[in-house]
Amino acid sequence: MTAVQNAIVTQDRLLDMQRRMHEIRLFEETVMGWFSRALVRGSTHLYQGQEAVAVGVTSALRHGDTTTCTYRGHGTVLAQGAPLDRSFAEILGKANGLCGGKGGSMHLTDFSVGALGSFAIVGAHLPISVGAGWAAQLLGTGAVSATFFGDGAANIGTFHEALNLAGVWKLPVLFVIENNLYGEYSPITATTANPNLVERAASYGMPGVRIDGNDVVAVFEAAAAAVDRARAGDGPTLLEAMTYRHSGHSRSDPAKYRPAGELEEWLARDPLVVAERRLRDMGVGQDELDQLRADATARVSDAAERAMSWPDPKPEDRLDDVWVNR
Amino acid sequence: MTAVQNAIVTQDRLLDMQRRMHEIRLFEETVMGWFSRALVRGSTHLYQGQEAVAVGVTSALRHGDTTTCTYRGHGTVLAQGAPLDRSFAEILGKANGLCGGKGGSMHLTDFSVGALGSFAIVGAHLPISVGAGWAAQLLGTGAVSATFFGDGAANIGTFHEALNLAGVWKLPVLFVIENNLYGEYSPITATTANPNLVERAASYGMPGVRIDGNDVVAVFEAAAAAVDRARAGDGPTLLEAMTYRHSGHSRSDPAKYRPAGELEEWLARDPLVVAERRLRDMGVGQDELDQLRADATARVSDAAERAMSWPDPKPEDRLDDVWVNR
Amino acid sequence: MTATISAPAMVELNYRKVIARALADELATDPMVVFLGEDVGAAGGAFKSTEGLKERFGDRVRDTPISEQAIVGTAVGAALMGLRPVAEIMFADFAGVCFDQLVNTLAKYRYTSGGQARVPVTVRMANGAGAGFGPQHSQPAENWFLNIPGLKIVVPATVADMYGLLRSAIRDDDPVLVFEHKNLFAIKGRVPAEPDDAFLVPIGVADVVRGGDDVTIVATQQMRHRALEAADQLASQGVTAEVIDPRTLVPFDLDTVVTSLRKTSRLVVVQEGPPDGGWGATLIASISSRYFELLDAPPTLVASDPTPVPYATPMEDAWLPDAARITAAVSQLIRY
Amino acid sequence: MTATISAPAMVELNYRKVIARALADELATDPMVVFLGEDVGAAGGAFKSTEGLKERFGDRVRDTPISEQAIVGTAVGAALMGLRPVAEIMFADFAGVCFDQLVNTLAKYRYTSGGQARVPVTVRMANGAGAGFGPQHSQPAENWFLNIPGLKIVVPATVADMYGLLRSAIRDDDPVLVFEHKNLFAIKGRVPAEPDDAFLVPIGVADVVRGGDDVTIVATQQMRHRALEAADQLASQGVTAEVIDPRTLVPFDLDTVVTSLRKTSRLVVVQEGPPDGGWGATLIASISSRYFELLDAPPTLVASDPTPVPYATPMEDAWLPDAARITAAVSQLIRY
Ligand SMILES: Cc1ncc(C[n+]2csc(CCOP(=O)(O)OP(=O)(O)O)c2C)c(N)n1
Ligand SMILES: Cc1ncc(C[n+]2csc(CCOP(=O)(O)OP(=O)(O)O)c2C)c(N)n1
Ligand SMILES: [Mg+2]
Ligand SMILES: [Mg+2]
Repeated sequence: MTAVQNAIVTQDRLLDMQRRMHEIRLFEETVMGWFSRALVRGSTHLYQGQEAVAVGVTSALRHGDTTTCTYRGHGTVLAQGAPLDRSFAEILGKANGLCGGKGGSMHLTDFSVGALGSFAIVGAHLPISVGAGWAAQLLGTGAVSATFFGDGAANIGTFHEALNLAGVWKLPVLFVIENNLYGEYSPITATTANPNLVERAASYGMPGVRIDGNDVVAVFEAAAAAVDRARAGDGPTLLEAMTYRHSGHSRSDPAKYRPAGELEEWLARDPLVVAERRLRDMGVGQDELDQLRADATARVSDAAERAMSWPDPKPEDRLDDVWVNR
Repeated sequence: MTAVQNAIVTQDRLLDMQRRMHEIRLFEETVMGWFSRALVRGSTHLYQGQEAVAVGVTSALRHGDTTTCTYRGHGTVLAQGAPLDRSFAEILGKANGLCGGKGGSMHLTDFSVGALGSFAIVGAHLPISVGAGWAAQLLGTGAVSATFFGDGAANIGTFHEALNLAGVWKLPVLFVIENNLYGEYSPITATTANPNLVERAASYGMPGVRIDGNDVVAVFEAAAAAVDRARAGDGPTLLEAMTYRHSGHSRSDPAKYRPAGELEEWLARDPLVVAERRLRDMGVGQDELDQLRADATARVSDAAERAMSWPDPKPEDRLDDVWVNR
Repeated sequence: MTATISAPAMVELNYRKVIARALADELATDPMVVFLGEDVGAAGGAFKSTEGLKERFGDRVRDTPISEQAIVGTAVGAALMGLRPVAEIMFADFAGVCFDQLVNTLAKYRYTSGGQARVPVTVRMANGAGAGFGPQHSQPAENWFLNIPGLKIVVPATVADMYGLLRSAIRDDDPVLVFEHKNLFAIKGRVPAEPDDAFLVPIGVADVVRGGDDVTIVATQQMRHRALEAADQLASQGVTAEVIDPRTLVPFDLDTVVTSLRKTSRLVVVQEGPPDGGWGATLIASISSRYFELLDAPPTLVASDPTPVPYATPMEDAWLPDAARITAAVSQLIRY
Repeated sequence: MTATISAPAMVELNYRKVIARALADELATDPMVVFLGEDVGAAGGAFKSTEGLKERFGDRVRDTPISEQAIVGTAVGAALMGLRPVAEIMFADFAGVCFDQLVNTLAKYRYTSGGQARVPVTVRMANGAGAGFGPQHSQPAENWFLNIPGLKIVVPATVADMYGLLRSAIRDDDPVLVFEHKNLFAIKGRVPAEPDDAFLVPIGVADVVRGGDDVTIVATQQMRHRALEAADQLASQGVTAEVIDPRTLVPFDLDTVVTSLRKTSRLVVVQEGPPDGGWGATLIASISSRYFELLDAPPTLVASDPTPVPYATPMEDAWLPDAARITAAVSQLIRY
């Protein structure tokens, strides 16, 4: 398929994207509630506000393609099709969570849908997707790998090494910057000499495209073009999706560092609102849109209940999964 | 001083640069001879052909400024004024080598002249010069730090982290790429997505200047401008000096991978020849030029003899210099 | 302790807050002290353990990009020019990202330069397991550096030690790694209301936390607290355990352990983290090889499992040695 | 050994060349094996230990940029997609640059994913001191990884072990770090003329290199050879030493050492590298704590000094344990 054909967003396709965005939004709100009730320990990093990036990009992928993402990765893994209940279960540390409770919120992984993993070390996953791309090139599978990372991650060494290697080997990789304007608390301008991250693509001999990360259609179209390019053997693309996280960096962050009004501005461009507007323009009725959300709500709360009811791992389970054979 | 004034290369200044280039050339030829006679163990990386880069840049520095460089650093440390004999002695592993014989060929260091060190780990020194620049900025010393590294080093993570940090903090640092077209044996095009390294400067919000690294005057002028910029508080500059190493990567390398004629082409633009031509144009006579080389030869061979005559370290010396106090 | 003689006014702080206090006292005492790291300034640190420093010390406290290699290297370069930098690596696990700068540059700079360099860099890292952070944010990383000569390593377990050791680390002319245990952030303790050098804790000196005659238990950070719990349980069984907190792993205060063993002849080392290649095995090897005749029973290592740190509570709790395991190990030695 | 029964044709190769041979045999046997690293292809490797592979296997052998983090991460990603990558890190010292990828990604991937991932990655590195490469190119880095569960570690000391262990490492479904000692590149040995699985050396099995009754000497890589020298000297003094080469550090074949100790009751461990946090101390701790009653004398560690590796010959030579130091340590134990 060419980018153009690929990029035609039918009403059904957009409804499906909206469904997944709703599920991710509700999933994250549920997790947020659990944390405030101390049902989950450690740290968590939520994706509300960035749903269009994960959903738009993964919608341009096909079976056999892979992703890697960050500790803020619930949305990406769900967008790729990981089951809601086992994703919840992993965050709750249940025995049949996606990773058997060994990884937790920062490590959601589901090989069965091509989600190679969420990484807790900033930047560590970029070379992993480069390797997946190398395998695709060598084995001629035509598979594409997409790696999601933040604006802050663009300043760590692995970013540089991964993009240069993918560029010089012309690997089928999508580098997706989720630029939400902040690292943990530092605004990008305080940490980045040239905050126009998309311009870095030139250093790596690949095209760079900056997109509205809150418009799932814009994200999808840009991703589809990059995917076609990768499948055609023309190499990687750097996508910079401009977006915003509605909550703080992690549960412990009230996000006081944000200028007044910034959040409100972005809430007005909430990816769910943007997509709903598009759907209405396509002639989808309000009741259908409400039904879509209601169904998502039901699915998510069922999954949450199911996950809650599942058993904890046994202490001795900690000794498994270090080795394949020993 | 402004860049322009600063950059006036008088005949005396150029004669002094040529003197130092001769000394470095002869120093390296001596070391090469020692290695072939197995008087030195381990590995060594010679600088013949690149002399104009170290001499041109360090000539634009003043007392209090600092440098860091690579395992191919004999030229840089000598250009800054490290004594020939103690530099030889370090390579021979003598007790009064620059580092007491603990570092060797890859680690020539002389704090007394601002040579903060030669580094054996590719890219490791770039952040060190960034730190020296940060100290200068905080203490208001007006000092500038210059860090020399190869084209291959531009692909390692520390390059990216160091340039971004220097860029966003506007530190007084000169990043000097000694682009000799090869890593160890791989041509830059085989390892670098966009071999036009100077273009990377844009990613770090700093100017990038590509220069003829075999013309000591061109190097000096570009460095002087960058130094002025740094002292004025306008931040770092990326200099890409195009040059060539006459010998292989290290003593064990016959450099068979070079296309026929490449070396000859570069030999025709040998920095010593280029500078000599400029001196002749300034009206310096052949006898004076010959005298210059003869004097350098005498100084270098005296220093070599002296170094050879010095004692080895005692085995128990290995236990010193780990701690300041313990 | 002279401090108690001069009886200065004391304040109660927790382990988290005393970090900012120690940093502030050193920043105030020595104008050459500077501090850099990710979100340490404007945001007051990911663990809120550096609040107020940026406001008070301005440009001497700097937020950095997410570039650990540059953070450590920049600290080293600044140190060479006469500054006394403190670098924060948010979680000790991230030491992996800048390991080269720590072990090949920082640790070896003085040696490689033949004694020309002085690198008074302090690197602070949040350490250890027990808080549900998962496999890549929970490692007791102090054991990664034992085989690298050139790095001093301190592992404070109390508020007073955190205060006194961090200040001593910053004043030390050699590189010092300071491991701040995440699971101890909430514990409370008392420090002088005003900066007071009498409360500096010397690097390389162990603390005999509790006296005893039957067995010597050596433990650090959260294991020290669990060892004390175990000592209480043992006391009720008529076994008196001497509990020693080395507080510093490099240089290690072996004498204090040996002195105790002359009394107890029995050694139990409690170490958070996998058994191989750790300070616990190193201590047992030193004692066994150099003080063999002091031992009446096998020196015992109580350590975590040889696995990464699991996320889920039941698994992570089991991974960490607890008082029950320590008590059991001691009882077995007593019976030996 | 079945191999000698079927008596295949043998060829003599050195340790350097057998590396390329082992790689070639695995590349030829399994189409999923791939190999990447700096200058490993067109140039045949910085140590000329991978010559001819690029010509023979084309795109499955790739030269990379100087980007160790990307090299290891790319190998991991490719492994997840079914390939069996071999990554070369030119000098083991450079493991510092990609330490995070090795310890946080490679070692933990299977665990963190709850067993979903299989990461059959082999990482080869030139290791150790004695060749005058200075402080940053001479470290015995195998000791950096002992505290990191999830990595198998092999340390071949002979041509046959290099051949058999490297091939086993590549076939292993877990990550394996292979340390190739620079100072052994020139030693010679015999391997089968044709690929022959009978010459695979299993990971985790020690080799009793020389039998003896009076003392057990455990040593790896170049120390194994010096231990054998020492054993000769000792024999002339009427002391018979059993020399064991573990060949694999993780998993460690403790049983073979214990079996030997039941006979000798005396243990000397010879380790290249600083004493703290190494495999030597770990072995001594395991034996002391679990087989205390087997020991008639203090278990002894003969190791390098707690300093970086110095450059100049007289200092580097003294830094490395030699036969004389090993003999002296044994004699002291015998007198104990
Ligand atoms: C190597 C490393 N350094 C620091 C951290 C701590 N940390 C976690 S998230 C984060 C901010 C990342 O910002 P960005 O890349 O923009 O992603 P975002 O959280 O905004 O999605 C930091 C510094 C880490 N996990 N790994
Ligand atoms: C981190 C690291 N990786 C690899 C090496 C081995 N190595 C030494 S020099 C070199 C090539 C460097 O090429 P370049 O940066 O162009 O410098 P040049 O030698 O050409 O001056 C390599 C790969 C090293 N020393 N450090
Ligand atoms: Mg961000
Ligand atoms: Mg080069």
